[in-house]
Amino acid sequence: MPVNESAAAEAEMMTEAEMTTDGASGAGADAGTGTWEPRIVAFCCNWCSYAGADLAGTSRKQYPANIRIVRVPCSGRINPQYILRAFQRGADGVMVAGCHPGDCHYTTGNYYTRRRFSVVQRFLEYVGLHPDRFSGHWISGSEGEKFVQTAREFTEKVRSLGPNEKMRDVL
Amino acid sequence: MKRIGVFVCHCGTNIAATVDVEKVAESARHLPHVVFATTYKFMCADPGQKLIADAIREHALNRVVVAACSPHMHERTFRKAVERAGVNPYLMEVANVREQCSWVHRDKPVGTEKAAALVAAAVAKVARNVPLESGKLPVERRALVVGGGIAGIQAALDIAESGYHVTIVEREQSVGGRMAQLDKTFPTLDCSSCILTPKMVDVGHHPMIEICSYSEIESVEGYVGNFEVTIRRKATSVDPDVCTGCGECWNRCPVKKLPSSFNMDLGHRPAIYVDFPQAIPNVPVIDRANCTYYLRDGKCRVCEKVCPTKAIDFTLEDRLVKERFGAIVMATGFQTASLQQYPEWGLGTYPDVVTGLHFERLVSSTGPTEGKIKRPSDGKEPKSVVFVLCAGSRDEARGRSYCSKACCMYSAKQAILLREKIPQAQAHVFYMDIRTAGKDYEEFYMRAKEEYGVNYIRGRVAKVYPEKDHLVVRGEDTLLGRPVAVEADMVVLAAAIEPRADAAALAQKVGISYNRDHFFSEAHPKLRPVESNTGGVFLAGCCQGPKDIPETVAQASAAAAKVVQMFSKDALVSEAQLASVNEAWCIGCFLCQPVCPYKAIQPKEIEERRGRDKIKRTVSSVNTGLCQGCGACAVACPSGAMRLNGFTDEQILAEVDAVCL
Amino acid sequence: MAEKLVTSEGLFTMVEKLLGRAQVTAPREENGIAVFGPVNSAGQVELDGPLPVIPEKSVVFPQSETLLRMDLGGEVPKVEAVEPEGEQVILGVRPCGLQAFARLDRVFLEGAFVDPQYRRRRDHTLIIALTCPTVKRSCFCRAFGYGPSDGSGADLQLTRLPGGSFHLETLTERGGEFVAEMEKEGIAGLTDAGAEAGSAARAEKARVERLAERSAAAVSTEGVVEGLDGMYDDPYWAQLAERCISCGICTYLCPTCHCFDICEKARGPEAERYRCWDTCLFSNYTLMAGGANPRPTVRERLRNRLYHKLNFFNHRYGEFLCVGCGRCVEHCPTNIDIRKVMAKAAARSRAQGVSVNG
Amino acid sequence: MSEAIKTAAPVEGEPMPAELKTAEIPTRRGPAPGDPEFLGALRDCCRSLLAEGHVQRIIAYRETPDSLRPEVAFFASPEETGDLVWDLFCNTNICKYLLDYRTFEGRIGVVVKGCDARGVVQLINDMQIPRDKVEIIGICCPGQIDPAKVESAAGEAWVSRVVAGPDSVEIVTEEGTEMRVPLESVLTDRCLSCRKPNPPVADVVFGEDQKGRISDEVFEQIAELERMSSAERDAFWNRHFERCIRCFACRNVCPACSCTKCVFDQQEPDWLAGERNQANQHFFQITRAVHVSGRCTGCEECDRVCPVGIPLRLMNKKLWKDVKDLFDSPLPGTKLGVRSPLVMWDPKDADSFE
Repeated sequence: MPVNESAAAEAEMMTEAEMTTDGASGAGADAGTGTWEPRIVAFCCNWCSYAGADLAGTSRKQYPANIRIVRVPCSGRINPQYILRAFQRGADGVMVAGCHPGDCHYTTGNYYTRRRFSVVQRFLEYVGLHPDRFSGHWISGSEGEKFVQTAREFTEKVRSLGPNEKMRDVL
Repeated sequence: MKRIGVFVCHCGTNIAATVDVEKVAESARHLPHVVFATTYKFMCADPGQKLIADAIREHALNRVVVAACSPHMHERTFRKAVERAGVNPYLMEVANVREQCSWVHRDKPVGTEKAAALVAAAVAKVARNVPLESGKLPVERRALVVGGGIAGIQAALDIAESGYHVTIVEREQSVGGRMAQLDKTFPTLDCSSCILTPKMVDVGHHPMIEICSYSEIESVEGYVGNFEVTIRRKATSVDPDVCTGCGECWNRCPVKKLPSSFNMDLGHRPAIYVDFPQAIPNVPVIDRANCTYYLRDGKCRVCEKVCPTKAIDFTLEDRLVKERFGAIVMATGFQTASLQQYPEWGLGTYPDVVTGLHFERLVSSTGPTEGKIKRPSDGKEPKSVVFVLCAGSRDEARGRSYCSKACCMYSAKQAILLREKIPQAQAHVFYMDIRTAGKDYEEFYMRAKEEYGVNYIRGRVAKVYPEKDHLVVRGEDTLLGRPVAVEADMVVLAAAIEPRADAAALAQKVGISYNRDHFFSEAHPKLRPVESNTGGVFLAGCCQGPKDIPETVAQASAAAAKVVQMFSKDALVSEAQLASVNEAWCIGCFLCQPVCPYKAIQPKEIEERRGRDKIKRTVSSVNTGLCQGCGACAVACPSGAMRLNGFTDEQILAEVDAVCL
Repeated sequence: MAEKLVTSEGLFTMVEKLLGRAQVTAPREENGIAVFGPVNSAGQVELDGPLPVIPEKSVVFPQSETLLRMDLGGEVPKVEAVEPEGEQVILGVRPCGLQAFARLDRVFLEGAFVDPQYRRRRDHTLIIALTCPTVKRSCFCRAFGYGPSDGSGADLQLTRLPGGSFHLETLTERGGEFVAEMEKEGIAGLTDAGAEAGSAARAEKARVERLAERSAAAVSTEGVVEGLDGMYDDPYWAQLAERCISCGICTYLCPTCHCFDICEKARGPEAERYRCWDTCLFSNYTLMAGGANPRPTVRERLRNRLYHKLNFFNHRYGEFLCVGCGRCVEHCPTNIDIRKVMAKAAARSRAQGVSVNG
Repeated sequence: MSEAIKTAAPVEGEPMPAELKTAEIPTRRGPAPGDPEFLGALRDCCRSLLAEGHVQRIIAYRETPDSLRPEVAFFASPEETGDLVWDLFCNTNICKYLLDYRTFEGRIGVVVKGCDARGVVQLINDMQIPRDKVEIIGICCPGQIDPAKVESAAGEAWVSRVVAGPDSVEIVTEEGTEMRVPLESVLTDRCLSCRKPNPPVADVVFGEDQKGRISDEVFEQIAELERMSSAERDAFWNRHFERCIRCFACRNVCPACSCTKCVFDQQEPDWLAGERNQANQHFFQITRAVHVSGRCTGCEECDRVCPVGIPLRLMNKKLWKDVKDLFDSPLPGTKLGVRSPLVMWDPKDADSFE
């Protein structure tokens, strides 16, 4: 049985003082303030982008709490219908993130992602979704900072657009 | 009945400082199917894992969510923990409330709310999880090595030394490959055959190694651990069990002047031949296309008559041998580019324009000139030799963008050998850049320049043309910024290293991918450099990309280690989160097939009830030995008949719904 | 009852007035297609167009409507019924639409269970009919014993007169109240119809009835029910089904098809129950948990629809559920024609009659 | 019929992925529609195909009393072909019926226009039916007439028959009156911008290649939509999607929709809810269009059958335009052996990600 006390204890020793102080304060959606906060769903591939988000965490970089990550094995697993579903259920913005082209853990998955979303992204705009509400990013496991920057910029863009009504199907 | 338990970890204060863990647990208690929720200081520690196991028993939990650090940290830990308590390991999900929450959001109410949402998403997902089982694949503990060059020899020896049987399939009469053709090796100037021959003898005598020379791969079926390979054993006309390799036949064969491919066609061989004197196996083959017996209806028969052991059998035919292997090492090596796209250099037009490999044979004591450097046109000793680097390499416009990597060094070596053998000869090297990344390489290059006075000219060669009894090499010296013309008795082109002409066809047979230059693709450029995309197929040597001998040997040993690692297990455990087909929904459009990087999707005929009739139709099926669980197929499938277990549409949608609430 | 004359502008003003106090549904044109749908301004109303593709039924039986709201988050689940709200006016209902309302009334309002949603909508809907301005070849109302000028079932009936004005006939008390209200508002262009207008209206009605007469010879209901009684296992259905693509056009455009599905949508602890149109042509219609389907192929599904229109309903209610509007005839992508089915059934009935008598 | 249009022998070939056939057998020609010999030759061709056992079924059209609406018919024997018809009212794309013959033992002949033939090829490329199981009887199509346009031109009079000339048509009413209108005024919308009226693949072809009508109207409309603001586009599509009654006719006629269990019919996962609201209409419309992108043959049958006039072609053609511009692939259904560009990739593909 693995004994993980030491790893856990080590983690505990990182005190709040070590946390970086830069970054926007993560105001959550409706966090008791009554003000509107955008809801953002980010589909991240397990090997690169999710790891990039993890790195942002281990480096204690702050980004808005509006981002909620859904983990998928590969960006090639992201069905465009998931994007539609997120908007239906109330997302104000949706992000898709995968390994940089050429770096896919499964070699070629993100090449299909790139093709598929080149088409889908244009089409979503065409049917009247605001272009700033959907975006795709290549974020590697070492790009914690890029994840943070992307999260911040995307959240601010979506915030400036206000709540999404297109396709929204909430009670 | 789904009974979900939620376990929220404090991670000391790592989570608890910015997330109100009690509140997260409390909110989880109101989620559908959740019957138990608690918090603990360190869930990953032994007491934490025990707490989970106890709760599973006490509350009859059949699904578990652990809200803790990233699944990359402890997903495996918690899967094992629930498995020990009798719950299928895939009925556990991790909510990443540390990396994605407590460490990145300082505001406690905000972090707490998001943590609760992430837990809700994990609960929604785990409610749709189904138990998954890892498949166990038996392993045939025999390895196939394709190619008997130094890469194949090294891999075979390493595997065989670990106690596993190896078959080497070599296309030519003998193993040895390119290295056998070389004279000396850089940067030590060791004699190539002196260091190679003992290894050839080792493979030839090793009880665990079988050499199928003069043979090729016909087809490969099956998957990791269980390949079924058909080998074409070309008819040699010589019974290897009887032949002693005495040499009577090839010495007496009346057809003597056939071009010797081992000598790059610079020398000759008879119709019954061995590639070179140290050939392993030392059993000749008859070149039927040029043998009088086959050309003139059974005439000649000299070899048959002179053979003391009656080993000649003209009636032998190609045999297809089917064998089972658990792993395959691809070590098919390289050829040098024909440079047809570069008519201005005159390779093939002017006999004294040769490639580096030709030069190796001309400088080798086993070569057609017995080591005396003579130019091919008239056998004169060259007094000036121009070496042209990047001949066909690093030229995107003409189809090859890559660097052939070994040329800088072997050209320096050849220039040194020239200067050693013909001290009065001049050596000029046209180059774009000199790349000497390797131990003692830069020093070697400096020796060529300083000690041996090799003249390095930075610039491309524009044209080679004959003038009187010599050649003129025209180019530009880009350092001096002026055109140069050099008179040369010989021009040696460091022709680009490229995969064997039939590499792509072979890759298709074996089921591995290759890049646009037809080099075989490694599974990951950094972390899995000797594995192919296809489980159980490994790569060694220049078939994967240009490299020199030490690198090739290192890669071959690495590939061997991977094979041995595989063979050391009782059975291979396949991933549990793999694709599977809902056959009722699959319409057999096979849009899933091209997107699979592992060639794991194959057609399968099924029988189905249609009213009172039984019909047959073709659907997709997933080979779990090959599938790696990326899920590309599931998205390519328009109807969702292809599902990725562990990340099904239902599971992902449930998560999406939950995080959007 | 009262007869009025209203100019186009007068009708426009009336619609504008109505918009403030009720949901108005009327024929509109969208991308070259006439549909019944809600209008926001009187300018959208298009009374001269062809028979609208989307039928009138959506006013009393919407494509989807919420039935219940639920909150399951608390200790005790909260459930409340949702009632349709407000007043509705449907303008430009064709006689076939009126006939369809009458059929739907029997389904939703007769018997032990009265559908509350339908009841509420029906009670709060004012129906202003329109004499068909023309009769298409696909129309076969005459086969069902009424014609393109038959306003029965409406509160009011408009007839377009050659000069462009409308003849407005009050048919019910409620219609009368509406007219009175409008008069009180002082609608310019709304006057009592003189004898001349009355006779012009009668002439117009006679004209369209004559147009409808053309179909009477081709389509008849004679023997249809009886013929179908003996045709249930006829190979004809398989032949017809071979062509059917199993879409929902005929049922969703049908003014009397009224099947619905009851679904729920949940968002966390809150949820709604709603019903929405469904069609027997879809493979999911009779699909049961576990995968069994008593109507496994298009043959059974198409047959069910045609029997429902031409036989089953007659056995239960004594009348056809088809009203001869011709929408399914006109819009079927593969030209399946219910009139040919009727002819086939009638021929079968005649053949049976001969054999019985002979 | 003349020797010239006898069918070639069935092509050998195995319909499995790696071996998709790309070579095409040479085709034979017959007279063109409009030629007095045409219908006789077509019937002869179909009759002999059945009689000689080259095919066991022919999918084509049959005359009905309503001359504007011939019906799809399935001919199993040579005797039945007497009322087989092909005229300018054969609007229905019959290629989709091939799916009903997936397990049929025997060969099927299909009488197809250019647009229908692309559908047949797409079904072959999507491995729904092997090439050698289909006898493609192609017709170089001069354009099809919209019965609704004819009826509207005739006003209150009922149309008895329509005689088509090269540039105009004569409409004869039941009362016997005649009127002549330009052909273009009664052609279907899709035919007015049809660039590919000839079957790209066929075993027998009737008529010489037609030029088609080079109209950029659809692409101009798309460009206009692209120039609009996001809010304007939103309003545009909301207005159209609102009318969708979810009859699924667009899907059911589509040669690129060959799933037996469509995502819209699945309960688990619950992709599409029954509720008719904009969210669900959008999900349906967008998903349908995206699913067929890269495989949509541009036949516009969906647009034709939509009873509520949703301009589906403005979606399909937009997707096609982008796919073509981005990945430089041929129009689906114009070449055998071509798979969707969305299951392929190129290292130099355009990248819309950041």
